[in-house]
Amino acid sequence: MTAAELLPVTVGAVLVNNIVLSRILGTCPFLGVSKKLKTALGMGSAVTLVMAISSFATSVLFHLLLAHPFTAGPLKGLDLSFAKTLVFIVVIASLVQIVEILMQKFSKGLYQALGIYLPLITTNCAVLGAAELNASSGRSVLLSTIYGFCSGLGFALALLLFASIREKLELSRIPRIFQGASIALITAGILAMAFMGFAGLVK
Amino acid sequence: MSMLLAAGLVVGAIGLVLGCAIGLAVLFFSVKSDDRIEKIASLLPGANCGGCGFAGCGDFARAIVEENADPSKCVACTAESAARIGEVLGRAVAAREKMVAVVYCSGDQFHAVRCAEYNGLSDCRAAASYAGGGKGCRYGCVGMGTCARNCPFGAIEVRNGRAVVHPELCTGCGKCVSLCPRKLIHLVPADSKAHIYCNSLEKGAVKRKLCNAGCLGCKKCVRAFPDLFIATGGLVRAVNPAALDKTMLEKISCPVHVLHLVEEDFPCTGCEKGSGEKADGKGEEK
Amino acid sequence: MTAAKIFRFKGGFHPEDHKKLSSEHEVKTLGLLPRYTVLLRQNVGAPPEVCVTKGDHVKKGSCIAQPASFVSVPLHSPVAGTVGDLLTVPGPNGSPVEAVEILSDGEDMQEWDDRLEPILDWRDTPANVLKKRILDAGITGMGGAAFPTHVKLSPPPEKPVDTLILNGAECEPYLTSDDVLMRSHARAILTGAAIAAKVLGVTEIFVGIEDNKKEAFNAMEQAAWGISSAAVTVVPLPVKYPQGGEKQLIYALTGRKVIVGALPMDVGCAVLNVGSCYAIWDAVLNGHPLVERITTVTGTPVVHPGNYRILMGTPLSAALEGAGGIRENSDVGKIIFGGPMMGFAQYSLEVPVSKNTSGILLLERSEVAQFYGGPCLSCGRCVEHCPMQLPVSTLSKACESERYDLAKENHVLACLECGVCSSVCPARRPNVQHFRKAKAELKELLQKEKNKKVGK
Amino acid sequence: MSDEPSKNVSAEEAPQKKVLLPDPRHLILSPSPHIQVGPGSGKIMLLVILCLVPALISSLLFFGLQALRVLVICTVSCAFFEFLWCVIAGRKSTLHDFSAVLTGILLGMNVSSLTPAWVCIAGSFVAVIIAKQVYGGLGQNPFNPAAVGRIAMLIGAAGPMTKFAVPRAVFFSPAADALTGATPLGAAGITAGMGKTLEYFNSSDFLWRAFVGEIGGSLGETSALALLIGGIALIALKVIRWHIPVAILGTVAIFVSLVNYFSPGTTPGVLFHLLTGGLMLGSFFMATDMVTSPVTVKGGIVYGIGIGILVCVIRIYGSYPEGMSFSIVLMNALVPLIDRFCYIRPFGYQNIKVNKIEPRRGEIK
Repeated sequence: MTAAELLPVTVGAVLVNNIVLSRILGTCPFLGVSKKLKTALGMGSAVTLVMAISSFATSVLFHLLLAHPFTAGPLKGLDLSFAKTLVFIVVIASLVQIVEILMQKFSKGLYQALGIYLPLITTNCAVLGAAELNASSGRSVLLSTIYGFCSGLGFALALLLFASIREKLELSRIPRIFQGASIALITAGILAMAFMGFAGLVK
Repeated sequence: MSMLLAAGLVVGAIGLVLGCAIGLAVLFFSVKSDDRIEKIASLLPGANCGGCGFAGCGDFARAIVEENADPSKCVACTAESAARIGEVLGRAVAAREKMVAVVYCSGDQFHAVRCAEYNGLSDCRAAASYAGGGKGCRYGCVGMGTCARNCPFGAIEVRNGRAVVHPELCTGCGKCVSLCPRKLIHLVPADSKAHIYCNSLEKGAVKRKLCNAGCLGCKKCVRAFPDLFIATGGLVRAVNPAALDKTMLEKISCPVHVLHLVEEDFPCTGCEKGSGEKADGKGEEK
Repeated sequence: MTAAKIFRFKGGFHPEDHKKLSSEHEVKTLGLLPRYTVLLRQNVGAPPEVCVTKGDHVKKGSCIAQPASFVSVPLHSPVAGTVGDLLTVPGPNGSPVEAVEILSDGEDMQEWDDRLEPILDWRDTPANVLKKRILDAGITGMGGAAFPTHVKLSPPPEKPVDTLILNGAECEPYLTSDDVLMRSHARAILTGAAIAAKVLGVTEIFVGIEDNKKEAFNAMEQAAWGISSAAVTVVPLPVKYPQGGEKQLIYALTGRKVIVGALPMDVGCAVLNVGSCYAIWDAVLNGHPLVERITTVTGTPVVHPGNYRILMGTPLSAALEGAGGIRENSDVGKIIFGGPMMGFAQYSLEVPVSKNTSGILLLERSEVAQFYGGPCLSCGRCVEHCPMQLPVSTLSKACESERYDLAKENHVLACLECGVCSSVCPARRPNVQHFRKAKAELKELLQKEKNKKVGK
Repeated sequence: MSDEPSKNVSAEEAPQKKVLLPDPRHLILSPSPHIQVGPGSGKIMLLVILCLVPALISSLLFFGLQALRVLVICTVSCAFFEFLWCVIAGRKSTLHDFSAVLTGILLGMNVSSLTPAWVCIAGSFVAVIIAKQVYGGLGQNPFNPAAVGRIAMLIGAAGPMTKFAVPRAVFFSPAADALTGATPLGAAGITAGMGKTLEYFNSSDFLWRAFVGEIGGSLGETSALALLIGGIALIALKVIRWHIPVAILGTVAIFVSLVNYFSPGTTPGVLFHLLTGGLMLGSFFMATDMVTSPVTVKGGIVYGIGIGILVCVIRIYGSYPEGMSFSIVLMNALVPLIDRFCYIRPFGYQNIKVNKIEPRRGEIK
């Protein structure tokens, strides 16, 4: 694993093609949970955790079962790569369910604050997107886990930035028709434009 | 073994394994919660106005279920939603008499005299300690709209420097009553027809100098209908505003027109007494 | 005197002090007026209860109101005359208050009430007798907050006081009443301070004077030699508003920081205004209660700006007439009781002078500050100049959108209301009024919380 | 008459002149500080525009009428859009605080003199409406309007934005091999890529030329001398604090010298980077825009260092030759966080227990 391989995975995932701001995936929790900085931190860490584990699980499953047709055993010659998305969704859903139960037990406050957005991570396209990207780029299991973790970090960074801006906007006198989601979308748009500055950073 | 069957089997196996993992997690870590709270919270108006004395509708719903607080304390919810809450709880809910807020002052910028130019925050509570934003009468409505801004139902409007409550919009949550620094806003039964729009306890002569729309305490109305009006200091208060009607008012014919019908409460376009300056004085219009 | 180490506090600013307007002229005394309206509430704490009825005859300095509780001081008649009735008069801070009306006799009938006989050998009279005299003379702080002096001089046993600080800083622009008092009565002030030190049982006295008042500094230093009973150190302070604030003065002289929400006695200090010390001297050695004070009547519109010895209860119109009224072509924008930074704007000429009226300031309409609450540019000038180093811009925006929980988290309760942030704000925002409102709202919410707890 | 005339002044003593008293009805009643010091917000914006004048003159000098065209279009369209917004929103026009004019001039300085009119107008629309008025006008916007406008133009209309005019030869003979249509930064990037030696860009002749401003590039980016004059005037007039520009320039200098030390040949020397591109304009006029920069001095330094690092990263490693506007907007996004962590501890601070109070909605104007 040379530096040339590692760089696009780490810096690429966090800054250059950030999962939210460049690839525009997972925008619904991005807009939904960024009202308060504390809940944004909670959500960011939850999504990073889920993305790391799900990237690991999905890439293991991918390489074992789906990447190439079966070579041994009774199912010889069976190529299941078409079932990739289905398997990924099932894995991610159950992982999130387990994380939700653990969080309800251990950090009640965060569970209350995240509310509907925690189960929403199951259908969160950022998590599924990371898994799909790993599969299509055919990275090794370790690399795709790192990629999952880093894009989770990218998601958390973008969410943190966005939540702190929205908390500051709480105190400004935004005209009534722009309050709420519209100002959030405009701010996210400007942030995405700024992140395009990193284009070409990683060859 | 056809392709489809194999695929189904493999994915099924993965689903089974993960299902068991979830089952185990539920077994060890589950936490029980009561779902009636959400149901009641959705029935409440959700305006978080605080009329029930709790922090908001969610808090009130929790109190209804856990501390069985009385649902009729919610002033803003309609009769049939109160009945539906009763069904969820399984106990009868007493119907509430509908109350409406009213501002007991008719001294807008055309009637009330200004004693100085005010330059500072356009907020009643802040201006109250600066001689009411330069207004002569120290019982009168400051007219900078703190009640109008904070009314969760948008029922209060400031017109010509005086707050006016629209009875049809007002649900009687009472938030404005505690906000007004001059304690001008009172909750009255919804069907009241006329009031005496003044709150100043000063003597008539003093009021005459500060505002020509104030009640002079001439007690004409008390003499006409002794059981419906009582006089306290320089002011007369209508005891049972619901019993009044147009014919009675003509019979009393209040000299200063401070006793008038609720519909006529909207201020007249202007007469000579007030100095006509805007509420914020000479400072640049904010 | 060894030059004591001076701690410089961060923040504050240097407004143009206009002291020349009134400091050159010599102190004049206002003539006798036919009618005085003495304010009932002239002190922090409970207002005293009236103990005379309409028509009683009183001598100059005889008691007309008894203290209602421990934190309250008696009230004395400024002149010999007959008591009028109890009427409501426009008060200095914007709302009408009660006042006792005294109709004075003729010029020659004025003679002091000799109920309090002078104590000449104060050095060996016991401390509580002296404290009783300070209470009977109705002495309060004369800087801005009229806190009863005898309460300040009796700290609870668990909070020992080891330093007495005299506040001669007078950092407010335009005002020179303390400066003139120090120049003419330095010895009397220090004697008063020595008496207060004896009551407190303190041996260390600091006198803080801003070093733009050279004459006063020299006069106080000369007088300090003669005081044997306590070690008096006169310290020149850097000229910076608000150097005279309690917390800033204590930090400048002793390096101790009064934490947010605490009192000077928590760090072992007591702060007395120079005027109060002079009043203590007058009460103990001459037996005169506090009925008169030196007030600066100043401002460009005034014909004869200067310092005047004014009796309590003199209405504002009489004080202005004593100073020659205003010039023909002057358009007066504001009349202020106190200094331009922390004073109260008045809206009527009937407001009577009270014990903490350190100045009567008239400003032209062009000189007056116009607040129109423009949007905050978060330029940071207010944060840079705030003597308490509070996050002022966040506080101002939070108070503007009525987020008092956010204001409390950012320490709005620690605000001195010194006025620096509103003066330097380019967007002309009324920050001080925002914070004053936030404090009132938070106090009310706290009260509601307490009632709810009691109610449950 | 009392015996000592000077000692006390009785009320009847001045009978001949009627004593004049102010009319209480026209007194102003307002909260406590009654005096104000320092310029208003409108005057501050005017001072910034004044300090931009030397740079304006230099751009007109080198790029002639084309520069004037771009500047006029940008300023007028910015002012027009703000006026239009105030009319639509039904509010009193806020043109008197000159912030729209300032944004227009800064936007004009950020683009080359060959920019077509429609790009300027679109950029002004984004800068004034989307980056400022939508957030509620002056003081409420988290991002610097001029920088957002410039990024929108750079990404939206990449083609017309990268054509640069050759400066008129005023002080030096026309550069022999000046690559027409490319800024020195762009050229340096290409040559470094091709591995050619960069010593021309470090030669004293080129550096003097860049200092005076006779190089290709957008209007405000060329003459470092004029911008320095304006910047130092701004600091002297106490309109901005010196910490942010010094932090930016210092960080760029350190970063570039480190890169040159470890892998020479990837980028020209420190002076080249300081004098070319939008660095001078950005650090003195755009990064120090009070509304979008941190409140405290400590925060300003962190903000400046952040911008410095981002500029170098984008210039050296990124594909865009000029990273100033990107880094300003990125650091503006971080300002709320910086303000949260770089606030000063109040005088005599002790941890006050914080209890939750229900916030009351509603705005006091």
